[in-house]
Formats: sequence, C-alpha cells, structure tokens
Amino acid sequence: MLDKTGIAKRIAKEVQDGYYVNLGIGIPTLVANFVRKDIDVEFQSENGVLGMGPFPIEGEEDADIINAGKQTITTLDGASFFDSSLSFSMIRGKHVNLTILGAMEVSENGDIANWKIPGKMIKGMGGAMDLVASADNIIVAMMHTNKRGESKLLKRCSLPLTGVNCVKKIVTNLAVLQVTNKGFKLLERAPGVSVNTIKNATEGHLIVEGDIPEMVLE
Amino acid sequence: MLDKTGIAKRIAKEVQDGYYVNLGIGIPTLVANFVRKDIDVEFQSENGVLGMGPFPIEGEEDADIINAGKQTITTLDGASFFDSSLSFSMIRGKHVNLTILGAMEVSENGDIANWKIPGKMIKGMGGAMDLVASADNIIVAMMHTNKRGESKLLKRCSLPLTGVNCVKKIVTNLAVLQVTNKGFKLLERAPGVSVNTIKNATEGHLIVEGDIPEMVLE
Amino acid sequence: MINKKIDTVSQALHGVANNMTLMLGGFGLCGIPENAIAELVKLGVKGLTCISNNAGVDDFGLGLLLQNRQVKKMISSYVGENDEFERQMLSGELDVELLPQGTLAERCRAAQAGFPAIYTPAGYGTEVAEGKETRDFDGKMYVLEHAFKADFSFVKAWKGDEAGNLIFKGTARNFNPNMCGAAKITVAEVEELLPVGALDPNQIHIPGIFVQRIFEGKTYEKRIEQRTVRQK
Amino acid sequence: MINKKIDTVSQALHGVANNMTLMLGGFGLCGIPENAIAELVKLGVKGLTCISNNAGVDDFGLGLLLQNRQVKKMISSYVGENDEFERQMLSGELDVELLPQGTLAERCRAAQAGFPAIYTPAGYGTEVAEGKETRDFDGKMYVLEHAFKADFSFVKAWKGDEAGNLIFKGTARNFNPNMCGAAKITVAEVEELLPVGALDPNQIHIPGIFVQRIFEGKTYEKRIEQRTVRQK
Repeated sequence: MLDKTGIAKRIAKEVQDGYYVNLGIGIPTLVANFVRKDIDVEFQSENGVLGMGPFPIEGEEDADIINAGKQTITTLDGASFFDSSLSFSMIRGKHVNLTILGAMEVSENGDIANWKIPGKMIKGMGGAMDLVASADNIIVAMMHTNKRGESKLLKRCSLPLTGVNCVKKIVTNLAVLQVTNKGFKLLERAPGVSVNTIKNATEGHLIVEGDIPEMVLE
Repeated sequence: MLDKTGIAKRIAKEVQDGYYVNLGIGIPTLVANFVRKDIDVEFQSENGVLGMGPFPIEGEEDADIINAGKQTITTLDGASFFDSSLSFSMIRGKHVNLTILGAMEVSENGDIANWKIPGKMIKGMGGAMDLVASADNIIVAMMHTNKRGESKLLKRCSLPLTGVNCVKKIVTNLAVLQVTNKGFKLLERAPGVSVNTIKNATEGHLIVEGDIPEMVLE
Repeated sequence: MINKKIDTVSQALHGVANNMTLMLGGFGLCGIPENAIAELVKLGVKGLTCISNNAGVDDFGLGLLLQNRQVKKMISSYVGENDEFERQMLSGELDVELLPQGTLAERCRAAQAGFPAIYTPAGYGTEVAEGKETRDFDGKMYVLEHAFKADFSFVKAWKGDEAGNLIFKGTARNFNPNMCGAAKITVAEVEELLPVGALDPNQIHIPGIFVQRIFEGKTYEKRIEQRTVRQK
Repeated sequence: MINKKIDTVSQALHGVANNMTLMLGGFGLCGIPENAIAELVKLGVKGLTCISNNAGVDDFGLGLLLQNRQVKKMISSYVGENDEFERQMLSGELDVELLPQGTLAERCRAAQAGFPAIYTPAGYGTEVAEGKETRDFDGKMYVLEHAFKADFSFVKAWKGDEAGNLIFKGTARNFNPNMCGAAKITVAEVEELLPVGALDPNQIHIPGIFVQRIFEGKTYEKRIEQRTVRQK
C-alpha cells in the first residue's frame, strides 16, 4: 500500500518530456519532487505562472509570487507571469498537456467530484472545473477509500460533480486504474496489495484482465 | 463651402476634454491637427497604439511604429502598445469615446457604407465595422456629394453597408447634420452655403427647423 | 494625456454606495486592493455584491467586509481558508455564487471587451450549469455565461502612471488586469505612482483607457497565506 | 525548461504542405514574419488559405505568395494598397473572405483560448453577417463567429528566448500575440533569440507554452508602407 508520497512518485512516472503540467493542491503538488531530472517539464499554476520552481529559501519569500495553493514559490529561468484570463486560455485551449488533481469521488464513467459536500463543506471549485472540462489528459491522485473505509471509486458519484466523463487515469494508494467506457480497468497493483483487496475497495465496475503487475516506483 | 481641412477643423470642435478618440483614414486623420491645445485628448489607432503623437521628424521613422493607415507615427508620454484583441476590446467595450470616420454613403436612419463598391472597388472594412457597431458617438467626415455631383446623404444606402443605425453626426463640406429618427436634421451651414444648396445636395429627408446658423470654425 | 491621478483613497472611492456590485482583484491575499478594502470597511457601505476569486481570510482582505456583514452576495471560485465565509454560506446568511475560476476571469474580461457572453466548457454537467443555456460545438458541450455588470472595479497594480497605465508584479497580476474597464468605474491603486513618460509604452500591462482613477496606496501589508520555504 | 529553438527557417517550416490553412501575423508590412513568408515562396506550396489582416503590397509580404499564385483563399479585413490582391479578388481567381478586423483578431484569440465561438456586434446588418447566426442580448444584436482552425501560425516578435517566450515591439505586435497557440503548430521568428533567463518573467507578452518552434530571422527588411514625416 502506498502513502501520499508513493502516489506522487507513481504519478511522476506519467510525466513525459516536453509536458506542461498543472498540479492541483495536495498530493499532486508533491509530484514535482519526483519527476525525472533528465526530461524537460514546466509547471503551470492557474493563478498566473508558468515555470514554477521549488519553494524559496527561508527569508526570500515574496508575497507577490505564489502558486494556486497560496504557497510562496520561486520561478525558474524561462518562467513567465500572466493574468487569469490568459492562464485559463492555456488550460481551455489545451496547451497544458497534463492535469493532476485530487478527488473526493470518481465514477466508472470518469465523472469527478471534489469541491463540495452539501450542507457540510464547501471548498469551491477554484480552477478544477475548467481543468477537467478542458484537459485531454487528466490523472486523479487520491486515496482509494475515505476515512470511513468507503470506496471513492463509484458506479456513480454521490457528491456534486466537478466534471463529467473526463478522468482518464487514477492513481490511489492501492492501484493504478484507467477509466474505460466499460468501467475502471485495473492496470497495476501497489506493492503488496492483492487484486482482491482492490476489488473490495472499489464500488464501481472493476475490469481485471490477465495478470496485474505490481507498480514500479523508481 | 469647406475644403477637407475645413471639415477637419469643424469636427475638431466636437472633441472634448478627456476623450479617447479613434480617427479613420483620410479627412479624420487631419482632425488631430486642430484639436484645442488646452484640453486633454488621447488618440487610439486600432492597430495597437494609444497616445499617438505627430509624424516623426525625418530620419526618425520607425517601421515598427505606425498607425492604422500604415503611416509612420510617434507616441507621446503616457502612450502604450497592445495587441489587436485588446485594441478592439477598447473599441467594442466602449472605452473609446469618439469615432471619426469617412463614408461613401450615409442614410437618413444612420446606416453607413464605406468599404466596397461591388464589382469595382473593394477596400475592405478594416476596423470600421467594429467601430461603427460599438461606438456610441460616431461622426462621419465626408464630402456632401460624390464626384458626379450625386448626394451621399441618402434615403437608403445603395452600397453594401458597414453598419446599421449607427451614425450620429455628419460633417460635410456643406453642413453639420444630426441623424435623428426622422431623418437628417440640419444643424449648421458651411460659410457662404445656403439652406437651399444643402437641400438640393441631400437626397435623404432633410429637417430644417428655424434659422440655421453658419458654422464657426475657430 | 488624460490625467487619472487621485490624491486620496477616500476621493478614489467617491460614489460607492450601498447595494452596489463591486469587482475586486486578487488571488487569496495576493494582489488585493488593500487600501480600497480598508476604505470600504471605513465607509461601512452595506448590501454589497462582491465579485472576487476568494474572500480573503477571516481577518484580512475581503474577510474584513464579511466580518463586518457588509456583503450580501459573494461571486467567487474558492472559499478556501476563510472559516467565516464558509460559516455564513452554510448558514444561509450570505448569498454565494460559486463559479469556475476561468469562467470568473472570462466574465470579467467579457465586460471589459464588450462581449455579451461567452461559451465555456467549464461546469458543463454540474450544478454550475443548472438553469444555464448549453450548446454543442463540434461534439463538445459548452455553457453560455454572461458578462458581469459591476459598478466599481478595484484593482491593485505594482507601478502606474498618471495616465492610468498599469504594470503588475508576479502572480499579484491574476484577475486585476481582467477587471480593468469591466465596471462602470475602475479604481486602480498602485505601490508606486509615476509621472507619465516613466513607463515603457511597450511594457504596459493595462493601458490607462481602462482606468478612471488611480492613486498610490499608503501602505501594503501583503500578508502571506502559506509561507512555504526550503532549507538552503 | 522546454526548448523550442530551431536552427533554420526550413526546419521551422517542416510539415507545411499544399492546401493548408495558415495564420500570419502583421498589419500591412508591420510585424510580418518575413523569413517564414520567404520560405513559403521558396517551398512553392500551393492552395493555401491564409488568415492575415492584410495581404502586404504587390511585391512584399503576403503579396509575394499572391503573385506566385500560391494562395487559394485569403481571410482578411483589408485589401488596402495591394492592386494584385484586388485584381485577383474582383476577377474571381482568388477566394476572399473579408471580416471586421476585431472579429478577425477575436477568432484567432478564440482558437488560442479554447473558445468555440464568440458573439460580436461587428458586421450585424451587413453582408458579413449573411448566413450567420445572430442574437439579441440586452436589446443589441450580435453575430456568432467561430474560432479559426489553422494548421500553422507564423508570427514575428522582437525578442524571444529558447523557451519560446516572446516580446513584441511597438505596433509590430498587432495580431501576432493573438495568433500564438491558435493553430496546431505556432512558429515564431524573432529579431533576437536569447538564452532562457535573459527575459524578465514579468514582461513577457506571450509565454512559450503557446509556441512550438522559435528561430532567429536572418534579416529583416521592415519595409515602410507610408513614410510620413514632419519638419524639425
């Protein structure tokens, strides 16, 4: 079973040379730390920066330079700043190649819910609805089950949706799954996790074909 | 009767303090020369400049700094350059206060034609269609009649339209007229021009109420 | 040159009244019009509709207006870390319209640019699209979203000149440029107000034509929401 | 950093073929991609559809492609001073679609920004709107205009870096920024190509994400169409 860092490490392997990548808040933010050093990738944040670098060295924080999670950041050579409209032009216009974000629920047809629990919690959708409506390549990073042990991979989402038919791939603490038009197709198991464990933790239709390999993280 | 310079001088009196003004090619361009020096006005050109100044001193022309008539220009302190999209945001968004442009024909309901003579001449509309569709304050600068002596102030335009119901005021070599919902209302006569001369040169419905004063140019 | 310079923040906010719709730039606490917000608190105008990506935190930014119960309705994309915002919203005291961030930006930009509405794919199939017109273009579904209509737009820039030209810094740019000229009156506050001629015409982010009033802000606290650092 | 640098103009135009749709920046002869146009002439590709505000003059700019009969269709706002353009158009040899200049710019920008279409008031009630959908918003009529679809976009900037970031100069900016990322492949030519880190991230007009290939143009003639001067 993976921890959050493990999920980030596995997703990092999906990042290819030449990709512009948007990372959501939470686990996705960690992905930047594990991308191979021999490929060229640029990170976009929807609040208006392309070419994000690591957090600043203590004492060098600049209140005017943050990411969409409101964290102080730095920029790398070749970076640029721009307004919100142009930022979402990058996203809506499919110039960003890969979007990685968290979710509360994903359904077997690729719907995603991650912004609201009616009557209880409202985070707001931020840029997530634009990202999922536009991106061709969306990976969801999340735990396979919620705190009560209930599956987050469902037949149908119970929470208000963020987007429909949009999620392509899911990486959880238990597995890597692809969303197909027949349901969740199991691609890889987390180290030490059995297919049965994944089946039991997946409410939506799970497709298991042949031997399911264990993830390789490094 | 006015010459082109006279028309420009009369129109210059319509320019008020604090106005952003777009000047079309031809007579309108001359207007800039006659605007009162004690008011603050900025000239916008739709190819992407605000704060245009006079032509450059010989030898200081810059191929990268032109107006929409492709003439080399200069900029004044406080000027800015921008792309075509933002330029038309200024126009469409009604941030430009006054548009002055030429016309081949104007009709009594404020339609304007100035971009095409089918089968003979096609200049293209350039930015004129955007300007006339958006501006609240449009003044047409033109000769009252064409080279064959035919009126250019018509009941209905015969040429393909540039815009409908948009012209508010017309300044010709003979008169200043306002477009009302009942037709062309005569406001002023050019020096030495009789109301009858104007009547004869106007095909569209001309409204003459009371004494028509002579224009004051200075 | 048309001079937009205003001497004091109180003059800059002249005309702001109860029940108006205001646009406010900023993302979280980054690039917010601090001086205009402080003046709004001081004025005590009520029943405001505020269009702003976030609502600040409990005790800073737009959070100050929320605490003071001056806001009737928030139009935002993110509640985030503002507990008072979430509390007022869940209790129904505050009317909240949550919109996708790109939609929010583009509805501002549509107002700036004279577009009546836009078609965006964001929010299709979700409750955000409920009651809105949707349409198929080339096999993909889009939601029709209308341009905002606001009375005042309050934006914050880094440098500006007396002609109203603006330059923003870093990610403090965010929604600020898109809100310029998107309301009846745009009030820009800047850290440094320069005479005309001081800015390179090639490097102006927002030309002065989109700004009606400009003033130099007295102080900027520029509070940081998430101070994240690494070791040397 | 993702490197977009291309060494030669012929490599930069790799993949251009007959019957493609091309966007070309520039206003008159100002800010046109001179090196890309020269290479298109050299390649002799035919049946092109060109989206460009003007078509240059008879013997420069896009006029060279017209003379060479490489263009099947022009989508422009202004014929202006190009006699060959006007002649081919009036004789029917050349298919010409004339559009309002703001519409032209915004149909490029829509393609860049992922909008399927826009509503503009320009051209309503004229032959430009014939056969197009129109619609009333708040008592004013608008025309629905669709995003362009193009294979290549050729733009010209002043300075650029190897990450594809662009800075334009003066009114040579015009349509160039709006065409970046508006075609499948955007090729930028610049007067000066700099290493990454040389440009201020705050002062970049077009981020490199919108540009697939960048090269430094060999020479720029920058011909002036109307040399207007005054005496000292």
